[in-house]
Amino acid sequence: MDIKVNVREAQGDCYVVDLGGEIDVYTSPKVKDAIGELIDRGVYHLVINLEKVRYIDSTGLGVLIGGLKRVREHGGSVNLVCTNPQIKKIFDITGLVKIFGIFESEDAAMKALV
Amino acid sequence: MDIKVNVREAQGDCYVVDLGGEIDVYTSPKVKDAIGELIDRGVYHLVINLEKVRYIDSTGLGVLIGGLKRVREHGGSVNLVCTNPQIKKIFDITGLVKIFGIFESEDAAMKALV
Amino acid sequence: MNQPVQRAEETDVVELRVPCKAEWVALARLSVAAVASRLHFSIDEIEDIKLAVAEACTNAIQHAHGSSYIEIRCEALADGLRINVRDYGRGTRPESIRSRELEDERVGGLGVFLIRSLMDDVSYDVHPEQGTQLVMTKRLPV
Amino acid sequence: MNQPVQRAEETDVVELRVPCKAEWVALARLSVAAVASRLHFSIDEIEDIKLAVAEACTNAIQHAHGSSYIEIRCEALADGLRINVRDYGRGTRPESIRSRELEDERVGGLGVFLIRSLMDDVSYDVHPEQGTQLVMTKRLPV
Ligand SMILES: Nc1ncnc2c1ncn2[C@@H]1O[C@H](COP(=O)(O)OP(=O)(O)O)[C@@H](O)[C@H]1O
Ligand SMILES: Nc1ncnc2c1ncn2[C@@H]1O[C@H](COP(=O)(O)OP(=O)(O)O)[C@@H](O)[C@H]1O
Repeated sequence: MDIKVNVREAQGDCYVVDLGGEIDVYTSPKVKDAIGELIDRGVYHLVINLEKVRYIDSTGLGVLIGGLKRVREHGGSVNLVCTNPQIKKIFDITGLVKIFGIFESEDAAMKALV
Repeated sequence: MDIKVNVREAQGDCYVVDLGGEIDVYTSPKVKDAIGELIDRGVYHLVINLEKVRYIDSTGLGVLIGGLKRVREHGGSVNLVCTNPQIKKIFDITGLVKIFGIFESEDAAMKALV
Repeated sequence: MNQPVQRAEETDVVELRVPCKAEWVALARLSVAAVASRLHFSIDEIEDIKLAVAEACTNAIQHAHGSSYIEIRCEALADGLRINVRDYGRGTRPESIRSRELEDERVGGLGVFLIRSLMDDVSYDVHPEQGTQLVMTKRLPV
Repeated sequence: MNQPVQRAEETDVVELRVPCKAEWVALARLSVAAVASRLHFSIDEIEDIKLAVAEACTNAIQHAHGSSYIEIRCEALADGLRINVRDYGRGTRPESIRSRELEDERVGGLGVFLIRSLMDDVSYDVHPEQGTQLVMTKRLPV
């Protein structure tokens, strides 16, 4: 399964989810579980780092949108780190740039969060 | 066409053919032409560098064997540079290790030639 | 895929049949990307094609209940690549297949929108009992 | 590839049909490698499988005169991968298909030898008028 998911604590009550590989209908449940678990634990401020993601499709986008909706209910937020132009393009054409904070670096995503 | 062929002159009357990419039924004619041209010009001492070759099949092997046969008619020889274990394995199981000089470095292949 | 295509004008056709299961979408994506690369599409265009094919397969997996296979047919055109994705599932009503409104922040509903955005001609042929057929074309830049 | 395979015991089957032309062998290789990778073969085993499939396709292209297509069927077994490569060319006499003697320094004649060396079970089914069918299996290490 060509997906890597790693969750790590950063400053404050903020967590970073590192994703890598390909996020599709087969692999996205693993991403969904990792994000869901964090939220269940009461983590509502998330940075999701997509720098190592080579591919994402609508099931992956759906998982990110689902996560965002859940944290928003608790006044939380999700910021994305995304540098791959093809993946940025997908956030562009789907209009998701307007609902996610999308940043060039983890630092920037983190600063914008808190 | 995922093949790279580059011919360069080395010391003496010896030439190096650098191959890269995948050598198969589609790409091997280009390799055959390059080697054939050299031999037509009277070059009978060849080093063929396979270090950048990711894949070779029987059509590629056939081109190498064909080249060897032609230069041998003129007292020439072909030495190969090959470091990729999968490709070495193919020379092993086909017994071609016995008819080609196969070397770990271009230097070694060159020295053995002259 | 059911009858060999052998025409006078020789267009190259590649056909792939994979199980209608999530774990085979990556294969479909990769194979179609290799076809597109063979036809000299750019890396960006290949990514568009991969995504469109993946969305089509994902819909077959998620909505075409009862389909065992997904069939993907790639036809090399003089000016592009025509891709046919079909399943043999229950199908849907034609009016269900539409791009969502972007304002609508739903979790789903992006697949058809992406397919229509990334490909040049897109048409669906929906048979409630015989499954869904999607034909989409990506043109090579002139 | 002509009739959908739907059996009680659900083995995953992937089928690919490519034009019987040299430029499509790379696609066949890549797709079968992706299937093998999905089935958790090692990198070395995947290289063996790629080469065997390429040799089979190359033979169809070079010897199966009159075949428009090559069909490749990959069947996931509990303990490996069974691959069926068939063409619809003129075929040959069964006795022509044999591994060469290694002492014999000919330019050709390595394809069948490599297939037999790299795969675990190899059998040819040759019909002079209906083409050639090769079935080969690679077993997963126990
Ligand atoms: N192959 C298919 N079989 C049946 N229904 C389909 C198929 N493809 C698309 N649809 C229908 O089109 C709708 C829109 O698809 P899409 O935009 O991908 O969003 P989603 O899959 O998230 O609902 C689906 O909800 C489904 O009703
Ligand atoms: N698909 C095929 N159709 C017809 N003949 C075939 C086919 N595959 C193999 N053969 C026969 O088997 C022989 C041995 O093949 P191979 O070992 O690959 O060597 P080569 O192709 O260099 O002759 C071929 O020369 C050919 O006569």
